[in-house]
Order: sequence, then structure tokens, then C-alpha cells
Amino acid sequence: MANTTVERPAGDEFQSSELTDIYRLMLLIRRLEESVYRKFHEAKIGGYLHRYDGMEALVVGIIPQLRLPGDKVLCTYRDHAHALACGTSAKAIMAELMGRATGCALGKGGSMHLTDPDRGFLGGDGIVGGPVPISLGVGYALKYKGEGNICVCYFGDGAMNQGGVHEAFNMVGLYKLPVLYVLENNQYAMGTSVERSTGQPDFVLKAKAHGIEGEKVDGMDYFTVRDTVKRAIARIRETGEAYFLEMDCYRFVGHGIGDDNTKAWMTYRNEEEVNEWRQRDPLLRMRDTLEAKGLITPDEAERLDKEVREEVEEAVAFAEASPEPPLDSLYENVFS
Amino acid sequence: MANTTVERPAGDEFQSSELTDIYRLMLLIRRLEESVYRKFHEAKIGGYLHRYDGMEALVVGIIPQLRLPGDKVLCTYRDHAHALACGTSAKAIMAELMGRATGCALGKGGSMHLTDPDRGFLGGDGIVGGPVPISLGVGYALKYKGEGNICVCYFGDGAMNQGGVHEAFNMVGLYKLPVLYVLENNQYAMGTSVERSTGQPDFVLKAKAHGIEGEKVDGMDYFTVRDTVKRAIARIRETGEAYFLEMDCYRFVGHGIGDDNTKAWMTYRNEEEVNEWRQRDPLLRMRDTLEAKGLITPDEAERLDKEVREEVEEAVAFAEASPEPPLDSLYENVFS
Amino acid sequence: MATMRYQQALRLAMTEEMERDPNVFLCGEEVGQYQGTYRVSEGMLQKFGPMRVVDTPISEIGIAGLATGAAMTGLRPIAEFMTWSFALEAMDQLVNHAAKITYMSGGRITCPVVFRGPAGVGTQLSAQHSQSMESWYAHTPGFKVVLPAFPEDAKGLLKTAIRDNNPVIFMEHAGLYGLQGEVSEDPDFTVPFGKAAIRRTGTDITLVAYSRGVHLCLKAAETLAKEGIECEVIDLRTLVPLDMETVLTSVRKTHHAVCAQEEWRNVSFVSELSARIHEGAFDDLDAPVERVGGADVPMPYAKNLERAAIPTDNDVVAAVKRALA
Amino acid sequence: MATMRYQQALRLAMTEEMERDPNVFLCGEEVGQYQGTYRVSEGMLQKFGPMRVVDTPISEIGIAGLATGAAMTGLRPIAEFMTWSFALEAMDQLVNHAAKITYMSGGRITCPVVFRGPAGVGTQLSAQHSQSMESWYAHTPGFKVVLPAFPEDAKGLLKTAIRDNNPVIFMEHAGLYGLQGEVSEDPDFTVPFGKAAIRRTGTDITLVAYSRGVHLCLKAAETLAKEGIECEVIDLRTLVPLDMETVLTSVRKTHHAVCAQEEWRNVSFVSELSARIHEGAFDDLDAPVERVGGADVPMPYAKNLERAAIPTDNDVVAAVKRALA
Ligand SMILES: Cc1ncc(C[n+]2csc(CCOP(=O)(O)OP(=O)(O)O)c2C)c(N)n1
Ligand SMILES: Cc1ncc(C[n+]2csc(CCOP(=O)(O)OP(=O)(O)O)c2C)c(N)n1
Ligand SMILES: [Mg+2]
Ligand SMILES: [Mg+2]
Repeated sequence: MANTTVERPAGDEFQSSELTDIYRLMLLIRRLEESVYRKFHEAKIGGYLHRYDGMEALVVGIIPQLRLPGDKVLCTYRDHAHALACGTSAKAIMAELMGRATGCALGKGGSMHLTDPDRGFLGGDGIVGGPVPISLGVGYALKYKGEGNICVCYFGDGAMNQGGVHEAFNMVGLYKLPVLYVLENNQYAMGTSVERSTGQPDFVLKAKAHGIEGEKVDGMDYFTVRDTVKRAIARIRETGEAYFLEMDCYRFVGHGIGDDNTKAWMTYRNEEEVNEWRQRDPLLRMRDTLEAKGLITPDEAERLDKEVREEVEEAVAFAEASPEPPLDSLYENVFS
Repeated sequence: MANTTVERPAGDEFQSSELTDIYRLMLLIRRLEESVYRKFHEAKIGGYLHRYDGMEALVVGIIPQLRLPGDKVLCTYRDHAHALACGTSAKAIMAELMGRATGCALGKGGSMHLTDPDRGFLGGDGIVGGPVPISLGVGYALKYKGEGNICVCYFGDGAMNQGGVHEAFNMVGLYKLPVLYVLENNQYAMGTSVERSTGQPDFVLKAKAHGIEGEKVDGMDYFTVRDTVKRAIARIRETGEAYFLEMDCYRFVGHGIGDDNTKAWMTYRNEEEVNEWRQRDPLLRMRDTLEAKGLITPDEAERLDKEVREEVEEAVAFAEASPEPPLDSLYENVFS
Repeated sequence: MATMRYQQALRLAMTEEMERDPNVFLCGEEVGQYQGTYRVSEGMLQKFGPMRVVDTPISEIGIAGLATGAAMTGLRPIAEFMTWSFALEAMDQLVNHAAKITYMSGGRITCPVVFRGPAGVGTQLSAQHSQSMESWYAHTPGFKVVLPAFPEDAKGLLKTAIRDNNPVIFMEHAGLYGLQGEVSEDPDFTVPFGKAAIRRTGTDITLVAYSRGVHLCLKAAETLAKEGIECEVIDLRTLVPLDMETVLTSVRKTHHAVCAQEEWRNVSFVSELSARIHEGAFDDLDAPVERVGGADVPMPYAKNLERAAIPTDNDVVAAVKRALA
Repeated sequence: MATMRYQQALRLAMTEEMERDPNVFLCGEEVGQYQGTYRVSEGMLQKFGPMRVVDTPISEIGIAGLATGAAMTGLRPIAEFMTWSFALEAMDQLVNHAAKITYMSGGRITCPVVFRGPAGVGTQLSAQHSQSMESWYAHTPGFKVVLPAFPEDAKGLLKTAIRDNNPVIFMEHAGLYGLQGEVSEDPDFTVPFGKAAIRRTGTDITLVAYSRGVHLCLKAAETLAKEGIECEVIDLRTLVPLDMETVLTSVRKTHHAVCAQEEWRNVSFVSELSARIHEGAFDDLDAPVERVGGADVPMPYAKNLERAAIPTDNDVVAAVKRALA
């Protein structure tokens, strides 16, 4: 069905083939996280691990619209999905998570520090709010070079309470820099709900207070994200000014590998709430839409899933077969 | 004329005697700064020096309304006026500025670190924005003790761009703490005008973005400041919630002793502008009002000025006659 | 006496002090409803309520300001940093405010505040989550710096810290939270600052350490004992104030010393120890003081690299042999 | 060659590099329209325009992020801190970001950024404005740390810093801004990192210092020469990388050493120097290495106390006499 355009959803001028690619990417993200989780519990992966399950639309609805590597992407430690969307292979990611020399950061970064500058991915960041001051510099450099590129900077609802975010917002508003801010509002910062962490919950207002326009978006629906972002990116490229999107979403699993949604950690939310949000799973919604519109058949969907699972398994095999970093690399890369 | 109440300005239930006291305090602040300036150029005072000339209404319109020492005051390095208003003697201040053992901080703090906890004055702060995170803790302690006291925290327009200010505002908004924030908007942060330093110049909105209500006030008029603050303080004591006042004002002299309004330093403003603002000198406006209302005669005004100049001269004499701190005090007070 | 984990000992210290003194309160990220990231404050919110066990936003500057300002106003706050790495965000409030206010006010304002939380490395948390910076704090006048190595010290030193009238940097080691030990349950039991503990006596060489470094030294001492080398192991417990007398007395006896820590070695606390031992016991030393510390690199993620970056008891053994060679 | 002030040499270095490389730009508080708080960047806004000489709000985290992010994106920023004391506010961006990004990315991201500004004490600025913390930065892997003592080095080292592909901590001494000296006007003139300079040769004792400490040592050396004591004075110029070879070669010759700095002494760079000299030349030393540093107290305001807190050439003389006693 390639090249036949889809009528619904309105304003959609993407090719069906592109939509199946998007769906496949969502699947890949979900399956990779599931696999990563198992590998952690097999002690093949260490450190902290933060899964993106439930938030996929924020990545697949944005990053495929960028002109990488000219455009740049920054995000948090919850960064596996962003790397995949930027084009980093599952192999390079899985190898990084297993601390192998073939990892996208040579095994030195790990889960929180995936990076792939050749693809415009400037990496995850283990410090809450950390990417935002960096985005100020990236945005400044892009304006300085004047090639019309933009920076997309993801960060969490908890990060809105970091002073550095406000310093950077103010300077980005002052200098008028081409940055798209994506607030991954998954309702919680670890165990702290938005209401328990802010004196005023309207995040868009916090951006406006620094001279950055923005709006709130349903982050659980691919098409809504994609269409809003399309407008936002066009606006940024045209005006050169930053824009802020608060994306309403939810993480289906615990904050990190340590917070496993088990009873013990259910101090801040309950199963009912999680299940309610799971009804809005962006992955299932996407599949339903594609099937409803006849862009994909149940068999094709199954085939895609199988294909993706294989890709993830290959990545695991690749990583496990890869060597650890040589010991003398310990002292390499401290300086360029 | 004690005990005869004044009709104008409206809403004024202060005694005329109190108004002359206020005027005398304004005079004392101005004369002290003038004297301090001379003493610096006689090399009797060192370090940084930041004068309050032109901003007196912000101090005399607020601090006399407090219940010291239960209420607490925090401010910036531009703190001589605040100390005087809290009741620290000109002697103790001048001695501190000359680095004498009789200074309010034993000569260890200097101009930027005047302090007088017994009078509720928790001090100046040399770090831009620094007092605001501290005010969060002071406000928390006051709420914790539940004695109905409040904290007044002064800071500058340039400080609004410090991340710590935003972290603290958000937490003060979240915890609902009894703090009155007074933004001393004197239009410039050193050589940087407000427009050149912020992405969005409505400071009240910046406070609201964190859940703190507030308003903008003419900080050049004592009565306006006093009456607005009276309402604000009543509101804070009643609701226990913070309030934010942006006080529009101007510093008649340079930023610090190094920036002397001389041509060389007039890179960011011009004489016309300074002179325009000088037309609104809160000291002269106060005197005019008092004379117009017959609360003070020109002779009385002159007498007051003479009295104040003598008080300052005594302070200078006291400081010059005071010993330097003993050398072995160098290692004292590192720990309590 | 009761057997408990290092982590429980910390909780007991905070609980006892909060029961004793209504001005003591705890604040930090996830200390309350979440029961503490490392469960150190488990149950405390339920026991003391939200005014005294305060969940904060992710705002380290705010947390430091909250604690410092409250201390300046007569309370005795305990501020938890989720890990000490995040205290970097609050460095101005810590160094330019908490550490200096007493001095700048000529002693008129006291600042009785404890900043505590986990430090230490070893679970592949990579570069941004693997630094403790005790050398920085020890370098800065105005802080007392405390790093317990055992459960009993965790309790006794934390109680002393809470009762101290000054800003105390209290660094726990995440890798020691599970360590079991005998701990006094006497609410009056405290451990004084500035008194090192001799954890093992020996005649051939003095091993000086703190926090997890002490455990490396004890393990090394065992290994070396089998070879007939008797190590004296000194646990400093507090870096500020520092008990050099115990160290120098030992070195004058053994004529050799190794100083060990987990943190980066360059310009660090073991550098200071080395300098002071040479200054204080130069003529008694038969060999230069050896230093053991972490590799001077940002912490790598890969398990094998991380292992190579962290000092082990074997590194201490090797240093001892160099010293005695 | 031309005679100019330390401050002018810095301006010349920045100007030459900005003319040479369009990717170099300067940002910081008051660097542009105000002409620089200490006039270091005077005239540069007029010369290079607002895109390359960027006035910032009072937002140190923002300044550090601006510079670090721009460096990660291919530019070569120079970020000025109005004084190094204010860099405390940006510590997370400096330490957890600028210093680590290259390592965390396995070398795939480079971060060519210079953080510069005045440090140093002596004009009664009191506690919050009187700290440089070079010991902190030297402790932290990922930074190069540079502290010029003379105008020619100010120029040559700053040019090297701007051309370096790594984060460079470049500390100027406010008290040296007015110092006159001969400076090469050759735009290709640079001073390499990691090469100490012997400022005076001598046979009796080695004095090791950097920044203003070098001037204390030179003054002390003159005084001591009158008494027949010949000091060799070494100016390290860069603390990271560190040229220990020059230091140890000298100490093996003189058998005595004094290390001097202005900063607090406890757990500081002179502690590291002392440790390394003892480790590297123990058998050549006739006496323990002496350390001279600032008093370990927050800087007091009063002139007499401040004077007592800052090391002088007399303190160096005294240390030399202790060492030679
Ligand atoms: C400055 C800092 N403080 C604390 C932490 C510990 N921490 C890691 S993730 C996290 C929660 C962040 O929540 P949010 O910003 O909403 O992002 P999310 O995890 O929900 O995607 C915290 C407190 C940190 N990494 N950095
Ligand atoms: C964190 C920090 N950065 C920079 C400085 C240097 N500095 C001192 S005062 C000042 C200007 C502050 O302006 P504003 O906040 O408007 O207060 P004003 O001086 O106008 O009263 C600056 C940049 C400082 N003291 N602290
Ligand atoms: Mg969140
Ligand atoms: Mg101002």
C-alpha cells in the first residue's frame, strides 16, 4: 500500500509505510525495554535502568520529524528510546548496557549516558534537569552557525524544580534560541507526584514566565504528538524562537529498576491508576488505528512484532558476544 | 503634636511623631551612606561598598512595621539601610565597615555581611540571590515554631535570574510559608538593565509561576510602600502564605564604590536618566509631604538633619576610636 | 546492645534525637512517603508527621537553603542528599552560606545543621553518580566532616552531628548500609568527633583510613598477617576535626604508613595525610608514606573498568609491600 | 615584544584567538557593554559584536551550560566567571557535565571550553568573595587547571587553553591584573601546558608555587639570598597537567622544598605537592617538605585579620628556615 496516503487522522500527510515504520519503532522500543529488564535480572546489565514503557509516543512522534544529525537531541537518563529513534542500533545500545567495548559509548557511559553524536544524539544525562542548561549552549551554537537546525531537549516533571532549568529557560527566552522543550510529564518524579512537588502545577506558565511560549499536549497519542510537534518545529525554524510542550504521559513500570511496581514500592500510586493509564497504551492505540484504517493487518502486526523481537535478540547476542572494554582504556578519554 | 492623627495620606493611621521618626530614619540612611562613601575614599573602609541612596522607602516603609526580633529580615550586600532600620546603631555599623572589634559582626563581616540577630536582622549576603533559599528555611522555621512571625526577604532584579531563587520560590509556594519577598527593582544589575537580562520582564508573573501571589509597587514613595506592605503583612500573618512585591526604584549612585557614576562607568545609563529619577527622591518627597501637612517645619527638618549628621559623625568617631579585632580572633568563630 | 545494620543505626540515631529534641527535623527527596531511597528514613514520616519529615522537590539548592535557613532560626535540621553527587548543585549554599555564616556574623549566628546521605561507588552507577568529594569539604573551613565505617559509629557519630552546633557533612557509604554490627541502644550513647579508633593493633606499619577504606585495610591486614606483617589499622571517623595524634603516635611506633581512601587520589585527603605524617614524623619514617585511592578518572560504567578504578584490599597490600620493601 | 599588563595580555590572547578562529566566542556577566568588571574584555564587544561577546544574566548555571553545550556542538567558548567564587553555583554543570562528557561518551563528544576569571584575595572582599578552589578542580578528573603568574604566561597559556580540546579551568589573579611585563606579540606564540618554569635557580632549597605564590617565593628568595641562602623557584603554571619532573629534579639537587600557595592549606594542592615530593624524592630530602598556604578560616573582612590570613613572603622565608634548620 505504499504511496497511498491515509485520510484519517486529519492533517496526516505521512505515507502509510512511514506509519508502519513508526509502529515498528514503537514496538522496538517496548521490546528492547522488556529485554533489558530481563537482562538486568540475569545480572548481565548493572547500574541504574529507567524504562520508557508508556511514553513511546513522545519519542516516535518527535524524533523522526528531525533533520539529524544537524538537529540535536538531548534527554534524561530515561534514554534508550531516544537513542533508538535517533538511529542508534539496538546492538550498540544493548552492548553499552552490558558494558561492552562495542557499546555506543565504548561501555563507559551505560544506561544513563547513551550517546551518538554522529546521529545528532548528544546523549542522556544522569542529573535531573541537567540537559536543560546544556540545551541553552546547543541552541546558541545552532543559532551561531545559522544553518537552520534546532535542538530538542527532553526532561521530566521533577526537573521543572531545578534552578538550572529556570536559568536556562530565561536565557533561551532572552537570546531567542531554536530549542523545542519536551516536558515528559509522567505524573511522578520517583515517588513524588506533581502536586506534591510544585507550588503551581501549570508548567506552561512556568515556561511563559521566562518568555517561552508553549502548550500542553496528550502525550499518549502518537498522532496528537506528531501534529502538535510538526507545528512547533515549523514555528521554531521560522521564528528561531524556543517552544515548550508539556506532554501528559505515564510510565507503566517503576521509576527505575529498583522500583519494580511491587507492593513494597507502591507507596505513591496504586494498581488501579496504573491499569487505567495502561488502557491508553500508545502502542496499542497505534496498532488499533493502523488496523482500523487497513494500513496493517493483524498478521503483518504479528510479523512486525516477531521481526522486532528477533532484532532485540540479535542485539543481545551481539552484546554478549562482544568483548569488555580493554582495561587500559580506563585512562583513555579523560581528555580528548 | 504627638497623638494628633494625620488625615492625608489616606489610610494613614500613623502618628505624626512616627512619621517624623520615619523621615529621620531616611535621613540617617542617606547621611550614613554619604559618610561611608567619604570614609572609603579616605581609605578608612575597604572591600566592596553598595549604597542605598534613592531606595530608602523600601526599607523605612517596611521594616518599622515588623515585630522584631520575632520577625526576621534578610537582604543583599546593599544592606546598611536594613541594619539601621532593624535598630543596629550607626556606631556598630560604621565600626563594622572600618573592620573594628566593636562592629556588629566583630569586624569579620564587613559591608556585605552586616548582621544583628538579636534584632531579627539575619544579615546581608554577598551572593546574588543567596538570601532567597535561606528565606525558605527561615520561613519554614517560623511556621514550625508557630508564633505568627514572618520573614521579609529583600533581593535585586538581577537576582531573579538565579536558579536558587526559583527553587526556593517553588518550595515556599508549595509549603505555604510566611515570607514577604521584596524585589528591589532598581532597573539595573550592575551594568545590565532588566530588559537585557530577562526573557520576560513581568517579575510578578515569575512569582505566580511558583504559586506566590504578588503585585508591583512604586518603591519611590514611602506612603505607597507602607500601605501596600501593611496589607501584604496582614495577609501573610492571616493566611500564612508568602507574598511578592516588586518595588520599582532606582539607585542614584553607581552599583558599588568601583562604579562611581563617572563618565567611564556610564556605559549603561546616562545623567539625564539619573536626574529624572532624582526628581522622585523619596527623601525629598517625604519632606515635602510632612511640610505640606504641617507635620514638620523647615526649621525642624534642618534640626533633624543636623542631629542625624551628628549621629553619623559620632559613629565615625566611635569607629575610628575602636580597636581592630585582636589577631588571635582570626581562628575564632570558625565553629560555634 | 543489639545487632543491626548500618542503615538501621542511622535511622535509630535520627529517631532518638527527634524524640529528644523537638527542634530536630529531617528533609530531603523521598525521605517521607517513599520511605527513603535507601530506606534509611523508613517509617519516620508515620512516626513524626510531615512537618518533621519533609519531602522536598528535586531542588538541592532549595534543600540546602531550607536546612541552613532553619538552622539560622533555631532549629536543628537534618538534610538528606539522595546521593552526595547531587550536593554539587547546592555548593554555593553549602560553602558560601552554611559553612561561613557563623564566621561572617562574628559568631552571632549559629548554624546547627547536618547534611547527610549516601556516597561511595561500586554498583556501576557511572560518572555522574560516583563521587563523594569529602576532600572538597575537608578543604573548606567551617565544615565538620564525618564518615562512619561501622554501624555503631553510624549511630554514635550521627547523634553527635545532630547535637553539634555547626554544619556537619555526614557521608554514609551506600555499600555499607547492609553491614551488620553491634550497636548500643542507650539513647545517651554518642561517639565524639576528633577521636580516631584503632581497629587493629600492629607493629610493622600503620594503615590510616575512613569509611569503606577501613574495611579494605582490615582485609589487607588479615592477608598480610598470614605473611607475618602486623598492621595497625586506624579509623579516623572524622576528617574534620582530625585526630593526628593517634596517627603520629602509631607511625612513630611502626615507622611506615599507608593511607587509603576510595575517592580520587589526586589532591585528596590522603594527600593531606601523607603531608602531615611526613611533617610530623619525618625522622621516624623508614619509607615514604604510600597513598591508595581511586583511579583519577570519571567513573566508567563497564563492570571491569569500574572494578579497575576502585581501590581494593590488594592495592593496600601492594602499597604495604612497597612501603616495607 | 611589548610591555603590557597581565590583564591586557589576557585581552590580547582572546582577541587574537577570536580573529584566528570564528568558532571562539566569549560569554559572561558584564563582559560586553560594561566593558568587563575588571576591564579584561574592554572593547571586545565593539570589535566582535554581540553574538561573539555575549552579556549574560546573573546565572552561573546558565553560563556554564551555555559554554558547555556550545562546546559540545562544535564551538570553542570562553566563559568568564565574574569571580571564581561564583563558579560554586555552577559546580554541577562544571563537574558533572563539562569535565565528564568526553569520558562518558567514550570520547565521541569533545568539550573545548575555557572557564576563566579572577581569583585571589587581598582587598577585604570578605568570606564569600575570597576563594579560588583550584584544589577542588585539580582533584576532579577531566579538567586542565591553569594559573598564570606573569603577563606573558597569561597570554601564552590562555591561547593554549582556547586551542585545547578539553575543559580548561583558567584562574587569573585579580591582584596581578595590573602587573606589567614583556609579552610576545607574535600571534603564534603560545605557552605549552605541563611545563613548569624555573624563575630563579638556586642550590639550597626548591620553592614550588603558582600564580601569586610565585611572587611570594621570588621575594622570599631575594631576602634569603642576602643571607646566603640560594633558592630555586619553580612556577608550575599548570596544576593539571603537572610537571613533577622539573620539581623532583630540582629537589634532588637542593634536598629541601617549600610549596607555597595563597589558598587554604588543608587538603589542598600544596598537600599533593608535599605527598608527591616525599614519594618521589624521599631519600634525597634532608627535611620534610614545608607547606605555606592561607589560614584555614573563612576570609575575615578586617584589614588586620585579612593580612594575617594571607600568606606573605615572610611566611615563605620562615618555612625555608624551618626546612633548613
Ligand atoms: C540533581 C539530581 N537530584 C536527584 C537525582 C535523583 N533522581 C534521579 S531520577 C529522579 C526523578 C526525576 O523525575 P522526573 O524529572 O519527573 O523524570 P522521570 O524519572 O519521571 O522521567 C531523581 C530524584 C538526580 N539524578 N539528580
Ligand atoms: C552569584 C553571584 N554572581 C555574581 C555576583 C557579582 N555581583 C554582585 S552584585 C551584582 C548585581 C546584582 O544586581 P541586582 O540583583 O539587581 O541587585 P542590585 O545590586 O541592583 O541592588 C553582581 C552581578 C555575585 N555577587 N553573586
Ligand atoms: Mg516524571
Ligand atoms: Mg538591581
